[in-house]
Amino acid sequence: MATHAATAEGHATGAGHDEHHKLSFIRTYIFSTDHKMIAKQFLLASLLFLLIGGILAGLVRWQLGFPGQPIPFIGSMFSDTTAPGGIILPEFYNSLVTMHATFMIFFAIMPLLVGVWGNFLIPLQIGAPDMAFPRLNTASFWISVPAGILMLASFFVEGGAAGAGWTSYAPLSANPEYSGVHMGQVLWLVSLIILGFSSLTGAVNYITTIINMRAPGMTWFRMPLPTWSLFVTSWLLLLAIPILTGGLIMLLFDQTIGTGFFNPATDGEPLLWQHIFWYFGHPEVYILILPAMGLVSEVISNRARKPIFGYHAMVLAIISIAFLGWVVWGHHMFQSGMNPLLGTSFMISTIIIAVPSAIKVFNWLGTLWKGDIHFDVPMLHALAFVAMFIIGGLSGIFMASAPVDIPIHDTYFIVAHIHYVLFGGSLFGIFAGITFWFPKMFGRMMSPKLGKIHFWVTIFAYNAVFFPMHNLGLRNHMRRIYDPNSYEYLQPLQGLNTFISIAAFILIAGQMIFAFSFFYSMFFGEKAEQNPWKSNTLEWTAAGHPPGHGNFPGGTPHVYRGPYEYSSPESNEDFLPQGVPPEPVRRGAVPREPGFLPTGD
Amino acid sequence: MENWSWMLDESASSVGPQIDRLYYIILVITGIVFVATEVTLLYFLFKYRHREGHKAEYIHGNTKAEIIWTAIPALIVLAIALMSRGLWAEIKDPANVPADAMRVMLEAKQFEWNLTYPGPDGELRTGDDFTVRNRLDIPLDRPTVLEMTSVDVIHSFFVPDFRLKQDIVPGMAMQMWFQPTRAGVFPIGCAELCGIGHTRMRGTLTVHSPADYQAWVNEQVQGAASAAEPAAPAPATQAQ
Amino acid sequence: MTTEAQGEHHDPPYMMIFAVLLIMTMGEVGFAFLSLPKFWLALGLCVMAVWKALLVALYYMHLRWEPRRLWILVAAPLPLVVILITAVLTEF
Amino acid sequence: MLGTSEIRGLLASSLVAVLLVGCGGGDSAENAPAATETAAAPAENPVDAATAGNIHGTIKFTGTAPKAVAIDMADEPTCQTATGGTAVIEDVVVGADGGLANVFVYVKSGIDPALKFPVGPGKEIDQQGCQYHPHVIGLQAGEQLTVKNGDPVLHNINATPTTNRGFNRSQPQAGMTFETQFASDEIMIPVRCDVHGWMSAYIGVTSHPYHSVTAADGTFSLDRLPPGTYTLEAWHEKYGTATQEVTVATGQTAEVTFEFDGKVAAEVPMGPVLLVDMHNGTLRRTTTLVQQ
Amino acid sequence: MTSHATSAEQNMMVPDLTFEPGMKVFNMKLGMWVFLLSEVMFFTSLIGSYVILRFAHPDHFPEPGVVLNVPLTAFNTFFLICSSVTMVKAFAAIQKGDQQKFKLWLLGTILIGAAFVGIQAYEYSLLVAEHFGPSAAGYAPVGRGMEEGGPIVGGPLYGATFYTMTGFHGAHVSIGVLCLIFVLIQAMRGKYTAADHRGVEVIGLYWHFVDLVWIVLFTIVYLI
Repeated sequence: MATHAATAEGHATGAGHDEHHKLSFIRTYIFSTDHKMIAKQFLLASLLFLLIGGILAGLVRWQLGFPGQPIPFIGSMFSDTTAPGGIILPEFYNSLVTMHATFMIFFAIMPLLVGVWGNFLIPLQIGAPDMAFPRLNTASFWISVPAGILMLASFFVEGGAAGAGWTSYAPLSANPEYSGVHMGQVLWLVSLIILGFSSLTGAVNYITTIINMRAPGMTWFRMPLPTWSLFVTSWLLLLAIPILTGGLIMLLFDQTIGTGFFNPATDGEPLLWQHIFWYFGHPEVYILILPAMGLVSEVISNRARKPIFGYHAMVLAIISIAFLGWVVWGHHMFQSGMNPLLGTSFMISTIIIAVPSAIKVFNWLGTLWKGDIHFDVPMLHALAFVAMFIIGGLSGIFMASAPVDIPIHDTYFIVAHIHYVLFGGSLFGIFAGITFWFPKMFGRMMSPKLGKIHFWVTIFAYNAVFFPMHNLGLRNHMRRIYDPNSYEYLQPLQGLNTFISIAAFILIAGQMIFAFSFFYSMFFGEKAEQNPWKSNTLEWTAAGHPPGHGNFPGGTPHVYRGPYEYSSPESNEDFLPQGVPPEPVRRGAVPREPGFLPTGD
Repeated sequence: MENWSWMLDESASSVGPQIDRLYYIILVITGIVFVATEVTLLYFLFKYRHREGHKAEYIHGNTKAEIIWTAIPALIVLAIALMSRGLWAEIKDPANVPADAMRVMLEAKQFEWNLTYPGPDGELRTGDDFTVRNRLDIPLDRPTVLEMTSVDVIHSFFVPDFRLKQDIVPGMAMQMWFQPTRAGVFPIGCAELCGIGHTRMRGTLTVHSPADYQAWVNEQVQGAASAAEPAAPAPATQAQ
Repeated sequence: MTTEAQGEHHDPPYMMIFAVLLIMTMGEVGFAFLSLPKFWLALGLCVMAVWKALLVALYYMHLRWEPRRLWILVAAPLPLVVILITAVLTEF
Repeated sequence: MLGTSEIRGLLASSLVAVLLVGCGGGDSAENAPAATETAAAPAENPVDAATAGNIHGTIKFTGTAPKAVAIDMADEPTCQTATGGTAVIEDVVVGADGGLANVFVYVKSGIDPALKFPVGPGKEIDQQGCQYHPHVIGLQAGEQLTVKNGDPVLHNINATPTTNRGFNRSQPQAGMTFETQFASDEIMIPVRCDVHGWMSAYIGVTSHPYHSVTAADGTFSLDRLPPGTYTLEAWHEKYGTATQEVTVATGQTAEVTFEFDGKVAAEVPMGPVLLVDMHNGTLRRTTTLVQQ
Repeated sequence: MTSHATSAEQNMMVPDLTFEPGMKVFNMKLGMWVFLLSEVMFFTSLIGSYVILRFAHPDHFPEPGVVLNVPLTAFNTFFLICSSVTMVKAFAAIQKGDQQKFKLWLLGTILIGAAFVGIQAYEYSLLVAEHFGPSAAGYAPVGRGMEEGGPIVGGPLYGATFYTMTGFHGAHVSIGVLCLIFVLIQAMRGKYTAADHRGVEVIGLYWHFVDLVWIVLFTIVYLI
């Protein structure tokens, strides 16, 4: 036992301690092996892609809000094959829709949640000096860079970017004759295959680190919830991404060397692609929400100065969501011609997944109950997450019921639902995370004033954009149609579409406040104290903002209690960090009401 | 907003009212949950906002509460699932396709719906079949079965007023049946992205009274017959 | 508990496993060309393949001597594999 | 902490990337080489007008013409109104005196390859009333083709050549145009609108200016040929091709008559067309190549 | 798990434990196992597609031995199993600190692995010469194979799935050979000792996994 522990330590900490001396610029900022720097690289890169995705969304909304009118200001910059004179062509519109989703899902939300917080928080929260494989971690970021470049480049190749939807249903995506896009689709596929490697290396790293490198005393049930959710998310990544990679490779072969996996002309099965895609795609949905849930749990518990309500239930809910997430993929395919009996089993498993989600919401409410709620910017975003996730979760029940899914499938109801989960959920979670851990990342506080303006603009504009989409869906407005006015019954909805578009432009403009605040605070923000949020978790005990290579210069910290001991009677203050040893003489037993689950000790 | 409503438009097919009923049940349940949770959230935010000298209570959880709020949602969603299950089977189970239905062949291609009707003999795949483009005309008195195929990509046949939607996968023969409940003209759309012309892949579904339907068939058959026999070119062909 | 330490005590029967794998491979090839119904042929071959794969995992990959936790970890994706293939197979 | 210089670099590069995406990219560069090629072509006709002769001719239709098939434009009311509901499929258009219209006639061989002709002034194909005008069009390699949408509805124009580079572009609004050209000769390039299944047109590309499309009365003319013997070919989308030898004497006009008897050709040289076999619902990809 | 087993006091009593006991195997090995799990899913997506396509279109897939050369591949399978044995032998040798034997067995593994790839490439070249390729273009009437005397039996899905699965397996073997060469170079420099030979164990895991995949592939592609 002792030998093994020594080897493990020697291996893991070796990378950290040996490099304490001054490193060159390139090793510090570009090819750094420091997990905190890699997190920042992911942060900047994915915020850039978030912006690009937002611009694409703006163009989509322009076409829907003002169909057939030239794009103002920048309209003349477009080429003849995309938007001659600023008038968006249908093929370009298809590319816009596809690439908006692709950038947002694969290049913005996923790295923002997993790449940024997985890298930044995991070692700090579990008390590890760095990741288990620091160099693999560097590779994880730098593999994703060419993927992003290829995806961007696909706008400039002949035929334009991929235009078969982010789901790339074959055979539209398998045969250039059907979509008019060949090179763009090939680049889309290659880029996602490469990006898969990046996610995979990240997942291997996170899982190994969390399993093997927790500080003494950091037992499974003393792990902070962001780490827990990232651990579970990593498993989803690890096991879902390769499935997609396999499918992408087959689709790539269909597109390039003429195999016929998904091409009915050669007896291939288009439905097989859908199964493979959604077998990845559904866990992917949870990849995009679970880390945000973890971040939000941390912020809510901290800002309500109260232990998280039902810590064990929260962990179990995360795990059961992940497990159930593997058996529900078919609910994306109710109307696809899938075997109806298979549909029934998928419907039941899907509808059951509402339960752990409900548990999480109730536990957040329970955490707020009798709390001492501080409305700081991270807390506002976290509360918005809860409020919006309720809407997104409830609208999901409509689709889970297969018969009700018939009229609303592939309409704007779905668009509303996914944006309530992905924007209202993930993105508010990300904002909560960035504003909460910004002091740890950059040593300065983000401006609370700008943060609040940004928050209120965002929450109002966001609801003005996406809530009416439910109504569009109920009025049978199909998704991904270029010109709703070509259907007579959709013409009365044009006013609503225009309203949504204007709100969307306000929403996008509102994000510029965040961008400004982010970069301004990075250089000119108020200097942050050691533990500005009076948090319990280990990252705030590490000296330095951010801590240097090796994270915990005083040696690996020891952990004595759970992460959410706020307002504990054991402490005179309203928080009790995980790493503070218990006083030699206890203050007496902690009073507990009967029936309360003990947590964290 | 004048078009705002949580209500669905009136349905025109036999399964419509059942789907709508399920929709309204879910709408009421989720509506109650929505209001209850959001109001609780806002109430807590107001009640337990930070005040000087106030300290949060040290509560880790409550097993009883956890069990209650696990069990109740579980029972509700299971009830929804069970209700949905029966209706789903009724709509989609191939065994439930009515035997006396009129059968129409639908062939989807980029970007049109081609519908082949049984001619006067009432049988498909016989010499008197006729094909029309983007028009589905059916009689009111009997169910219709669509035998659907696609020749290129996946299309989705969508009739909002009938609560009908079915993807048509190339290489697969798909069936869908429905029974109209009132006469009228209804829009048909394509709900699955199918390429450049996706937005214009539409048609109309006309439900005739039985007599009108017969008249329409006769009109179509005569038109097809006269088109088939060679004749002198009409003067209009010189339009160049 | 480490494998390094374990290796001293157990000397895994590498050559014996090799012989078993070899014989089973020959058996498989022979079995494949028997005139049995396709179903039994496929079933028999699958059982043999899974058995061989298990032998490799247990002995050559030393899973037999690993802690129980690693077993659980390694078994994690197997249900997912089964779910995917069986569910999609019912489709066709 | 990030270095200031690094952040500046990141910001600058992000801005550039955003602007690039904003532009939406495209293949404006792709047209450039073709344009220079056009410019390099000689401005003057190398054929001596004093000695040149002409070919005039008629395509006669001797069989019984099939009755024109009316197009049901009910789901495109704009076109329905524009055509007054009288639009028909233009595959066989026979004039009052038996002339066959929409036949592409061109000199297949006999032109001295050393002659370099100036590129023609360009032609236009208009989508009007959900039909192509003209239905058959002749172009010289490198000659500019202007594609225009005269309808206030969405059209896409999908050309599927075999040797040339095809295009599939949509034009959602009335008055939209774009220019394109074909680099090498090809008989014939089919053109379809995917949104309106009945719309079709054909483009013939030759490396010289000696091509013509018959008018409603079946007549055509090829002017200013150097004296010599030529192989003339007439192409019809349904009846296939017919060839004749013609000798043009100095300063003379040769008269030619082709006859089509109404027998549908087994093979018509044209690029790939996606056809739907209405009877068994399978997709057939026809590629009948030019036999040269 | 260990949530109740360790109290704060107990933790302070065992100060030599630098990390909470997670998997009780070293990081690299755990990482490799975790990575192999993702490989399981990758091959599942390829093999699963094959199983499903074959189940849906049995007429595309000829009887064993009709198109593919079973004896040649059986011989190749024997090779790969041999390479697994040499790999464990190398591992056993370095466990005992026998550097000479370790390097020899390692070299043997590399040679046999390379031979496997070589034989597979040879097999491909034979098949391509018989016009059995991955593309659907070589098959005349869809689903029926070439009836006009061509050597291809079965449908286009056969070639597509065959080349994709065996090709990606071959790529894995090739990567394994490259890694083994790297390990051999490290071994020449004396990096591995009886006390610390983690690299050998980890690359061994990968190598055996590739062998394991081939066992499954050989059965379902060549024999069923």
